[in-house]
Amino acid sequence: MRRRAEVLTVVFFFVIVVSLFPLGVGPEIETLRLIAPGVIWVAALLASMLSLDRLFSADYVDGTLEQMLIAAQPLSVLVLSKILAHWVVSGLPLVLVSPVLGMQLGMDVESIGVLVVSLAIGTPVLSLIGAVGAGLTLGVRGGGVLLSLLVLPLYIPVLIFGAGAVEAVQSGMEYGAHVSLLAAFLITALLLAPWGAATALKISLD
Amino acid sequence: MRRRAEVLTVVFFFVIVVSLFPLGVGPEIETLRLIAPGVIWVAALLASMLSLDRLFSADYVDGTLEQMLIAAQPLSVLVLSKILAHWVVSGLPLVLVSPVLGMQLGMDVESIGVLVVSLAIGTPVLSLIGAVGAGLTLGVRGGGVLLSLLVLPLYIPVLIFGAGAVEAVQSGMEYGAHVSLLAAFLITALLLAPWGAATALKISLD
Amino acid sequence: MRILSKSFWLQVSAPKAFYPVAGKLIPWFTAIAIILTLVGLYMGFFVAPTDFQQGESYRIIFIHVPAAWMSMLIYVLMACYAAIGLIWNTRLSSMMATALAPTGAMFTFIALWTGAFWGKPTWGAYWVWDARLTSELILLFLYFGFISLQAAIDDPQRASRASALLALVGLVNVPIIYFSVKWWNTLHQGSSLNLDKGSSMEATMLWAMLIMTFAFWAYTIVAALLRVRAVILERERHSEWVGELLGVGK
Amino acid sequence: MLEAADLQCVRGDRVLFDHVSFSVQSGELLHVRGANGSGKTTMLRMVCGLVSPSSGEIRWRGQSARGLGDEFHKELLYLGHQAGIKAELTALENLKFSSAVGGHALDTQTAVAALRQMGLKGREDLPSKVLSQGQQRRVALARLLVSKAPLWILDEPFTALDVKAVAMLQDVLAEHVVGGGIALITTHQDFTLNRGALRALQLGA
Amino acid sequence: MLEAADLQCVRGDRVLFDHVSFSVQSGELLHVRGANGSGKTTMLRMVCGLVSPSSGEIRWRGQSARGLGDEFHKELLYLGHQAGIKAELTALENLKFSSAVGGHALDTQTAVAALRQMGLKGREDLPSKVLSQGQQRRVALARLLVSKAPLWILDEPFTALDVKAVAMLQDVLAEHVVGGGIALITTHQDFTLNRGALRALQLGA
Ligand code: HEM
Ligand SMILES: Nc1ncnc2c1ncn2[C@@H]1O[C@H](COP(=O)(O)OP(=O)(O)OP(=O)(O)O)[C@@H](O)[C@H]1O
Ligand SMILES: Nc1ncnc2c1ncn2[C@@H]1O[C@H](COP(=O)(O)OP(=O)(O)OP(=O)(O)O)[C@@H](O)[C@H]1O
Ligand SMILES: [Mg+2]
Ligand SMILES: [Mg+2]
Repeated sequence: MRRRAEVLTVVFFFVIVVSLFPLGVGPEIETLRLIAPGVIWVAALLASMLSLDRLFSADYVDGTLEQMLIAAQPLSVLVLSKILAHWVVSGLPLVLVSPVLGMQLGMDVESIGVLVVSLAIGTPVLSLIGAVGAGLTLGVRGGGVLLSLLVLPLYIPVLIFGAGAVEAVQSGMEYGAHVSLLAAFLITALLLAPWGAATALKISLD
Repeated sequence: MRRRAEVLTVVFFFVIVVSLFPLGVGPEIETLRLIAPGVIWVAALLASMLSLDRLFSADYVDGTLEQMLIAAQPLSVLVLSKILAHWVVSGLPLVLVSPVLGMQLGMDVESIGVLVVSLAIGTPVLSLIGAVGAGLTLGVRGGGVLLSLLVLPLYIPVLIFGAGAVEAVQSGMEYGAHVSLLAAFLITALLLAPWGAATALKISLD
Repeated sequence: MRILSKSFWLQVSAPKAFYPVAGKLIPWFTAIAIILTLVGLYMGFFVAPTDFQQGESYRIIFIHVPAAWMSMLIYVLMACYAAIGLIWNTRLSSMMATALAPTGAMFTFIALWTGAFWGKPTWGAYWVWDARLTSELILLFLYFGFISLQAAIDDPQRASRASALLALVGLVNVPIIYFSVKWWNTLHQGSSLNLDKGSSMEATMLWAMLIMTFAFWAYTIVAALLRVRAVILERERHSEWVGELLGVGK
Repeated sequence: MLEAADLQCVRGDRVLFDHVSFSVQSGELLHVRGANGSGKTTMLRMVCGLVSPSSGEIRWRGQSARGLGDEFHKELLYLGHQAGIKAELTALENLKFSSAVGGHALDTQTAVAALRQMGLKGREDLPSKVLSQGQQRRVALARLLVSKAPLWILDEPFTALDVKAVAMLQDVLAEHVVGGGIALITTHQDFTLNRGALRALQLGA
Repeated sequence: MLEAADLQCVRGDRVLFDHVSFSVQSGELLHVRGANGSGKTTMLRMVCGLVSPSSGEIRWRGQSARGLGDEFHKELLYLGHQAGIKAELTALENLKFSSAVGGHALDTQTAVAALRQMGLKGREDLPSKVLSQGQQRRVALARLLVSKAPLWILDEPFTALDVKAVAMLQDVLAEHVVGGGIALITTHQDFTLNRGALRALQLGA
């Protein structure tokens, strides 16, 4: 029930961000199509960030995090489940609505397909990387923005390849390379991020 | 001192966020110029939202808010000062760096001027509106999200006229109307929001 | 052969012991830095021939390239120190990481700035959103992140451990910078120094670049040592030896 | 001086308390007693005006407290379960901030003196989040030493305090009462006042 | 069974405690005493492995606790100053959630039974933020009734509890200890154990 509300907001957020650009760009469908992948991908980054600082902070304040650290199951598993939850509310919705947004911005079917794939592979990476940042900035002055300062630069490669894949297919080029690089990111992140985030949490609670 | 660090971080944040778009959209300067207003205004919306749920929640949890309610000076004054503080860290930095960002995105001098003006008038409105939402959703189940659900729709007009003004001057049209409408928003918000937020707080603490 | 013994390093790597050692090293490296810089600049600006297509503007390369190299190298070095500090929590290595960050940021900025300056004549634009340029910009942000995270945490122990983790995560960016010219068709020109098929550029140019690089190296060492001494005093201010050093009777 | 007339509080679907009336004169301390959940905190917050009674009213110097508004708040000092300590501020900053919010600014040496008296010497400039529970509590209680408000309302002031601190707080309370002040407090520890008039109000069955 | 060997803790630039050693056998309760800020909480968190000692080590059944890792955590129940109660969850949800995090899921009737025993009958489905301080504390303590961990580490378990609750908690502790368990607790209230061996460790001068 609470989840559904959250997902709703995120979707809502996307629609706003994406519909803000025709405003600036004007209705020329040509330009719209041109910028569509970038816009949608940036929206993905921002959405992921918006919810990031709420990833651990509540548990930190009310002491649940301590309990997780001394729980019988390994911390990284608990962290991974939290990351998953974060993706479900921040990433997944975008993957689902992206076809609509794509059409709204006049993308053709094939590019939309690639867009969805790239988002499906890319957005989990965002949540994974973000978790590490969230762990590091826990209980730190000026947390939220510092967090984004740390995380956004690391998001950029994902953005480049994600948007790159779609632009490639739009300009009739080969996009496999981009997608497989994204996949590589995902695997690396899956292996390292939970451990990294767990370490970060241990550090911030010591 | 701490404030200054915070503002600096926010400035970095904006620079990064705005740097994201060229990465996603591609380096063609004329496209960038077209989307620039949308981009920068989205950044404004984000910065405001990112810090909104932290506007009262900390004071709520640690009991400072109770103290404010029973303080000798009227609540709305205290609230207004908090709103001001929020704007200083979320809005003002953007107003200050927006010329740089504008150049980065290849805007001409006149549009940059309008951009700065629209931001200077528009961002305080965001903080003011946001405060009411923050007050209402205080300590509510799934707060942060509900907050954005309440606030985003109210932000939209500001964004439309703010970005609209810049886009108007870019396409050589009349922009005075947009700006004066923004000003009207600001005045109304200044008159109503502090009182509204104060009432909201009283309600959520009873 | 004391140099090779482990105990020797353990001794030296104690801040108390390292502080005077650093003090002794500084003047030497300062001298080296100054001399190499002068030689390098002379070779770069007077000995090296004028480029037939770019004219004189290409001479920026003698600042730009070494700076760019250092920006990446220092980051790697910083990350290594930080990692050592994180794993074996040796105080000194964390301090070294802290001391290196600002210099790295500076060289990154120089690379960006000279590059942008160079871009105008060659590409007709100060800035293009090209993969290499962007990744270098990210490197700058990573340095900023490292510095501001450390500034934001009160407890120095926690601060260095947290920022160490950040430095390690950010390490992924370095290969991206280096190989960007290979991976994307960038405006930026590719590596002209490769180990397999020698170098494609004039010998004097190459030498000038290498000498400048070593000059920057020496400068980095000086700056790092100076800063690390300050950091040591700041963090160990309550230990007796610092007390004696500053003549504050405990 | 402070009167509660026939207060009733309804929470959700249960009547928390009903027909509660009392009046406290200056020089008296009212100890509100009762089991967990009997409504002590709610009662105190009601007196402060943070909770509005479903019936009955609070009178201060004969006038309705709600009507007096800030007039009443000026004379009131309330410390709840939540001490209102900000983790990232130092002890000193916290004390200054809280009394600034309360309405009167403090100069540094007064604040430092108060903190010292609360046994926080040498801790003034540590961020509060590294302070121990009891020390944070002491930072909050330091406000009592610098306050001129005649009406003190303290919810569980003794929690997390060690024996010495408890004793000194009891003295501070006695001083305040003997000096013509009024205090409403709750505590589960048995509590005696070595000077001044101690009265008790029992809530709940 | 639980041994601490020559523990030292440095916080910021001050040595909080040094050369602290103790060993607790099953059937014993160790009451860690000391003034505010003497390092009790830090000590307990150190035993849990939340704070790493600057020197010395913790041993459990003869092996290093850090080495044992989750093996040790399985046998450990820690309740800190922060009860880990989520304001928006109900009492029941909280109990289930916290013990799920702890590692073993609870079925509803066990949980409800535990809450009833803690005197929260009829409050099971209220969101915890409307519960009184003491009631929230009780929700947290309900975990003791459903836990099978031999090692209990409780930081100020008696705060905010009324007299009845304190008595019943003391019984629960006695039961646990007599049943071969171990408990480390801190409290500023004077504390007696009606059965089982009570030992004390004094921190700070
Ligand atoms: C802000 C803009 C620029 C940035 C951030 C930048 C960054 C870099 C970096 C990081 C390197 C070292 C990487 C390596 O060793 O392969 C490098 C090398 C180099 N850059 Fe740039 N650069 C910029 C602009 C330029 C421009 C405008 C030119 C001239 C057209 C240029 C020419 C070179 C050359 C010749 C090298 C040496 C390549 C080699 O020999 O390995 N750069 N630059
Ligand atoms: N919405 C609600 N529905 C039902 N009961 C409620 C609701 N809100 C509050 N309550 C009850 O009101 C009481 C609040 O009591 P209060 O916090 O004043 O207790 P207290 O006397 O301060 O207890 P303690 O000694 O634990 O601090 C609790 O028993 C709580 O269960
Ligand atoms: N960074 C730091 N610099 C200086 N002192 C510190 C720092 N961090 C913690 N301390 C001190 O360490 C102590 C922490 O003590 P701890 O919380 O364990 O006390 P405690 O015995 O639990 O006290 P209480 O009875 O109030 O709960 C405090 O005295 C605090 O001032
Ligand atoms: Mg209460
Ligand atoms: Mg404690």
